[in-house]
Amino acid sequence: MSTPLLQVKGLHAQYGPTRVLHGIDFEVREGGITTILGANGAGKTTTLRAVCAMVRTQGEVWLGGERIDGKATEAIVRAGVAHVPDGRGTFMNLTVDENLRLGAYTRKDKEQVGEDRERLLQWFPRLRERLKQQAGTLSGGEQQMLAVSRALMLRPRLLLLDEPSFGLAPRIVQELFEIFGEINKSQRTSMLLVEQNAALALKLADHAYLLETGRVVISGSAESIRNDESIRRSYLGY
Amino acid sequence: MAAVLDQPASKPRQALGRKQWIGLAVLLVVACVLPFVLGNYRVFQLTLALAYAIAILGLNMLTGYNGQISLGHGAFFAIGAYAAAILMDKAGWPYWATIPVAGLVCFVAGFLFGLPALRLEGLYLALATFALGVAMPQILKYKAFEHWTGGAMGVVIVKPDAPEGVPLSQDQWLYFFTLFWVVVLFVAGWNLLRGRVGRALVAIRDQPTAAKAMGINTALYKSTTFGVSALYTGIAGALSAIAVQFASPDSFAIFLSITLLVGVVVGGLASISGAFYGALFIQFIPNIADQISKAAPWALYGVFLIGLMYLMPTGVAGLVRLLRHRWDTRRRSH
Amino acid sequence: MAVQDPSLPLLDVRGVTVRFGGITALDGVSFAIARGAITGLIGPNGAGKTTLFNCLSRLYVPTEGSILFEGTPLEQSPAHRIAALGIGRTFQNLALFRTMSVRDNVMVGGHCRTGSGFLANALRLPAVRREEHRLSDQAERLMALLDLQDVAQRPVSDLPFGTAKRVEFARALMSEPKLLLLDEPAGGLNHEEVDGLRQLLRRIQSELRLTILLVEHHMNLVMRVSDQVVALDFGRKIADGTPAEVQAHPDVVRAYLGAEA
Amino acid sequence: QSKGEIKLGQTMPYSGPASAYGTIGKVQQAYFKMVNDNGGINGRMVNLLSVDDGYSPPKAVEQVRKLVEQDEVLALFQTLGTPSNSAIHKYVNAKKVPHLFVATGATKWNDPKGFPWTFGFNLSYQTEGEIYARYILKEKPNAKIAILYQNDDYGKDVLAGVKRVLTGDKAKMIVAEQTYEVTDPTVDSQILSLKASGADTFINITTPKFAAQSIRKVADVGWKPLQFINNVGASVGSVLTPAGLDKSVGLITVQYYKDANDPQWKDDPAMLQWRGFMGKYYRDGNPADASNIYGVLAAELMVQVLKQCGNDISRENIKKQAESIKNFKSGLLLPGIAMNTSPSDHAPVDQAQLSKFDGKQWQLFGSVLGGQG
Amino acid sequence: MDLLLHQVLSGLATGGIYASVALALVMIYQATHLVNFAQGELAMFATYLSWTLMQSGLPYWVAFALTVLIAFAAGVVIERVVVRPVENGSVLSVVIVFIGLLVIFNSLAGWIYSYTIKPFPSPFPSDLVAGGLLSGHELGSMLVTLGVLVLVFVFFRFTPLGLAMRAAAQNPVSSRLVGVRVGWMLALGWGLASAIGAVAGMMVAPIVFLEPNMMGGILLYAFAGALLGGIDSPGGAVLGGFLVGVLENLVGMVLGTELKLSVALVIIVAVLVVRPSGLFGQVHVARV
Ligand SMILES: Nc1ncnc2c1ncn2[C@@H]1O[C@H](COP(=O)(O)OP(=O)(O)OP(=O)(O)O)[C@@H](O)[C@H]1O
Ligand SMILES: Nc1ncnc2c1ncn2[C@@H]1O[C@H](COP(=O)(O)OP(=O)(O)OP(=O)(O)O)[C@@H](O)[C@H]1O
Ligand SMILES: [Mg+2]
Ligand SMILES: [Mg+2]
Repeated sequence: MSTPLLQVKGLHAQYGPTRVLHGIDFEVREGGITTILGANGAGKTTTLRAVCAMVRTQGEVWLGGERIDGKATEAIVRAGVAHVPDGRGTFMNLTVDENLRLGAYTRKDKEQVGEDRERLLQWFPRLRERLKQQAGTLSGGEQQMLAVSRALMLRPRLLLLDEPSFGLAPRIVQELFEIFGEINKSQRTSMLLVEQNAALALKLADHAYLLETGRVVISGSAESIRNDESIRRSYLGY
Repeated sequence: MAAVLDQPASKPRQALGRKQWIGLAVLLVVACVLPFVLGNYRVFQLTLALAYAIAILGLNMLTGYNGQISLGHGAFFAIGAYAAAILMDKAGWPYWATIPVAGLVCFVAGFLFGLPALRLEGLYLALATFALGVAMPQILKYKAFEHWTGGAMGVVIVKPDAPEGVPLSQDQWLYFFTLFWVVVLFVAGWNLLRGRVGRALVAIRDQPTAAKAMGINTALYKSTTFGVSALYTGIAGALSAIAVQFASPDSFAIFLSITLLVGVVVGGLASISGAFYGALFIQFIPNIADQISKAAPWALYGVFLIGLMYLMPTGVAGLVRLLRHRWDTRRRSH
Repeated sequence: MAVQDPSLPLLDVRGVTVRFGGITALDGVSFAIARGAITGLIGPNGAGKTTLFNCLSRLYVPTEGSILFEGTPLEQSPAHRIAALGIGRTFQNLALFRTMSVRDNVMVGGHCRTGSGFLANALRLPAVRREEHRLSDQAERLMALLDLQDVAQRPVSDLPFGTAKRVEFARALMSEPKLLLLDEPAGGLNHEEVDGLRQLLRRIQSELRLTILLVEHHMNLVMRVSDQVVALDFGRKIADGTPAEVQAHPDVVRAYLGAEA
Repeated sequence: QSKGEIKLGQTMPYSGPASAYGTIGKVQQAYFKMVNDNGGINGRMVNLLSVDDGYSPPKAVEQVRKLVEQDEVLALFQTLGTPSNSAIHKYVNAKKVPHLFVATGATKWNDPKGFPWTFGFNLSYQTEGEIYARYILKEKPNAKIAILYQNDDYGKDVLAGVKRVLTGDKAKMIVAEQTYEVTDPTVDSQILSLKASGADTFINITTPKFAAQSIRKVADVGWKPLQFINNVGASVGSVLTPAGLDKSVGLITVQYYKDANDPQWKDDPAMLQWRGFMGKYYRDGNPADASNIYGVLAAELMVQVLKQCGNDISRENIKKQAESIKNFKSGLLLPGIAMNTSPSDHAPVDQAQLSKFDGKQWQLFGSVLGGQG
Repeated sequence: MDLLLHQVLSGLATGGIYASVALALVMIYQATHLVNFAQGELAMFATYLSWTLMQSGLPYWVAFALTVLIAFAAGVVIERVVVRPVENGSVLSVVIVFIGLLVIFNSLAGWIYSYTIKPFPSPFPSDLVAGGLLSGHELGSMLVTLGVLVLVFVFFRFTPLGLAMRAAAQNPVSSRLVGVRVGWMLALGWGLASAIGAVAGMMVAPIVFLEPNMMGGILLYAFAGALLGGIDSPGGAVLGGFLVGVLENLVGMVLGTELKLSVALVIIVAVLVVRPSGLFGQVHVARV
């Protein structure tokens, strides 16, 4: 087995005085896709936030052999971690184009950036039509496309995806997951995926963790979980 | 700017508990005893502070609860003061009769100003109100109105005596007169803010579109709030003019407007009790700063202001609320 | 006032067009909704579904066309009268009053069903007290229905997304609507929760006698719960019929559902 | 040794729009420190409580009440500003507190019948205006006059003085009037309008900053009127130098005390003494600022009153002595000018002399003048 | 008509003053989404600083450059030390801190330098230009304002840093997620605004004379100008500044000076009621 790109040990997280994560361990392989599943309020979003230091945490987070907990969010991003956040995080008053430019803000390889942008606009032609439009006027699904595109503009080593299918039409969801698979193969981008559609997530991922009120209750290869009828019934409800 | 007013969560608006009633009663008793313990000059100062508290509550309704920033509320303070002064000096009205009229005049003025202000948000509203505050002294001085306003010289009014048979000094009497208005206006304000209207005000501040979709006539509510806010501030202006016995354009320079806003924020945005903390701050801190340093009293005042915002980012009322919350949870856990 | 013929549609959208500068968000859309039905509104992202909702709540004014609600054109009423007419809604991206408690949020929903003004409130007249009582009873019931009692005093800004959506739901129901507009209520819910939502929708439809217009990308939900489905693409209506008909419509498959629907 | 202290109180604009005048209070405190160091007055120390009112009338009322009721000052001295003094006028007279030598030039302070406890100090603004107007009537009877004044009680008072003389058909001599607010950044536009009126005479009723601006602007736009600058804005150090001495040639003003930066008083004994005092007791003070002479002049008068009081330091006696200033000649006053009061005259200064700026210093001319009073 | 021309040009000259301060306001707004009411006092203090430097014998341009640098550093430090702790509080508590800064700087300047006005040198020839309608300094400072405008415009429009700064002001959380160092953006914004303010102060002082209150009135007009033009548009703000200057003079000429300020403000507010985002401001649509 190859070395983990992201390794998390004993991660706690809290909002103000309320603890939400109670010491979880998980990892994402170099070039792998890990998914975190769980019910509403289980702490999935918080886990992704904890990885890039958006909440108060304790515990260890290692990225490619370097410890990143305690670093500032922007430093973690600069280390190659992109995040499609819960709620999209659109820069409402900037244009779509400016939103995309910001995605690549930390990159130095300007030519590559141009290529990447072009490819994204091919994937999401809607965005090309709207390039000069104020991003806040986009429809919900269009903003979701923008959030994914903005994260991809970073050409990250690790991509954190918080319900990327949120608000997207069925056809787009299918295409999006194909795109993730493609990027994962061609650019060896590792991914940590949180998704309500467990079937979809388990199809894409190679590894899965099940979260319940801030604790990992089950982990294993995506395949094994997908095939385990009882887990599916009791935890995933399908 | 206004859209992101970051208020502490509004507490559940329920009726007061028994303990709070007792606390209020004690406060009221203390307020009634004070003028007999303190010298006339202190009583006079407290009277001014009470008047400020009314003005601050008025401004807080607008800015704290409804999210409309006003940098020019001194203008309504001035209108109220002049209304009282002119009625007393030129029309010979008794002082007590001028208060409701001052309030009414300011309500109309505030409501009318609130109409165009509906179109403006955040900084743009701040500019419009600022402009009002800056322009007011000039308008008061304007020669066409000089006959009533006394121009730059202002209006001198006679200080009312206590009614015959009431053994109180002028200052004490005026203090109780002001206290009466404080009680009336705070009870009314409290009623207003915890019911249907109060919820609507906060809803408009937090999410105007949804508020409209919930059936709130945002335009009417916003301009009426402007009116009510001006009414409070105007009554405060009238009371303070009677206490000071004088109203002149220089009494209502733009700094008064800024001071009122300082009172609101220092006391605590969207808080009723905060009005009193804010009033005490703006009434007494400048004097303290002046006593400490003649060289640069306001530098010191500025330092106080910044220090206070560090220590209590949600104002004094916010801190009090926090402490009370801690205290409660600690006691409950025992 | 026209006398209401119960066989008439509750909502009649007639040739509605909305343009923003060069963008045509809705392009001559017409359809009708029968009283008591659940109608699904589907379409690709940016098809104009939310825009249509915004027209129904008068936040947008159609460039062309008109909308009849109970036979009366909506454009005669200002936005803040819509709730009182009986159209309630939730918002796609949440539009809660974020500093207020869950309870207060829900209570605001009842604004259009109460009438006390500034003066009456300031004096806290007996009528105001009664009104407040009625409102808070109603809010209590709805919070119970939507399982919100535990968080009643929490500020909504702390809530997880799913819970916040339920608060929106309760707030909309508080206005006692005849027509309820739901914009992606299943967003962010997992399988099981979607199923719960489906049952809830059915329940309130029958118990509260509501008509529901539902925007949703969750096909499973839409197809199982709707009596009628309308599909939009690029602002135009491309299909309108029973769930089965619409699901099989080639344009819908191509534009919206994709290969393996 | 010490027979106790004499407590005086005053309000000053240490903050707010008129902070520039705060130096008066400071220089006076320094002056009384010097007096005390030299043994006080009749063995008594003078304690001047000087408090801030931010140039706000309500604040002034509050502070004065504190001084009177809590600190129990014997008298008020040089409370500054027309609005502030108007606000406390009634109160101090009702309380029978000597309200001495207020630092404003309004005429109303000299009203011994209505307000027996109040005393003015400055040459009254109206008198000053009258002097200019009378000079114009005499020297340039066909003048077309333009006036710029500050839009407040001070500006309007000087203007009223001018108009009191130019009555009847003489009123038509005034061809243009413009005002400005203290908050205005510049008065350029006003000067342009005044110039365009075709006026050949300019009465400039402005405070130092605007005086300097307008003097410079008048020169820059090539307007060459007969130009009067009111006493408030006539300081060589703080107005004419910044404006440009060459641009100030020919200005006419009215003076009653000496200008610290005027080279003609360089070796004047009183001025030398004043400079020595400034150097020793008020290092922070700016010697170019005329307010520091003004403040000392008033303090000297106060000392004179207290000296006259002898051992009877009562409010009645202070009032009585303040009404009995006879021919008090401070070295800081221009030669030939003296201060006088009486029970029917509560204005110590009612004389002044015209002077013309020659590019270096003010040249006094004509005789010592008095107003209609 | 001669007077009209005179008044318009003189309005442009004073408008240039407002425009230069308005630019500083736009700068800070873009970087923080706030209007810094202490901006004027900061500029005034910087101008005193350059005055001190010149008094100590430095040539004008050396003092100028040094002042701009120091003002930049001071802006950064003030943001880091004074504003940072309240940054997460409500907008109004930040505004209160601005007011605190305003009175502190005003009061300190009065204390250190006294309230007596001081002449301040101009780097431009004192000859009259434009047929005697403008002074060399007025023309020169207008050019400086336009120069600064071009820099600010290019900075925000075309540089990644400018974009990052705007992003940081409107959505700090998302900005961090794309790797923008938000804290530094705010500090940088303060630094730049303070430097622009210093330039404005040094251009203003020769006209209005140096004194602690010199910026008080100007700030109001600059604020009005910036909003009239649109607070997020540098070009709009400059144009707004010039417009305010001219408008004020014309109102004074037509209606007399007594209500000049009030009438000018009423007109400005009326324009804003018609165009609530200013003449050139971006209209932000908030949709649901
Ligand atoms: N900003 C916040 N302040 C306080 N508590 C919060 C905050 N955000 C989340 N929580 C709490 O933390 C817990 C975990 O929330 P989180 O958003 O991580 O869940 P999730 O698994 O992503 O759920 P969902 O499926 O709804 O997205 C919830 O109980 C929620 O109430
Ligand atoms: N105020 C506006 N200004 C400009 N364009 C707008 C505005 N509002 C909506 N649009 C555009 O109109 C189109 C329809 O948007 P709408 O929100 O109605 O889509 P939707 O069908 O709800 O999509 P989704 O499923 O993604 O929520 C979008 O392309 C959007 O960019
Ligand atoms: Mg989540
Ligand atoms: Mg939508």
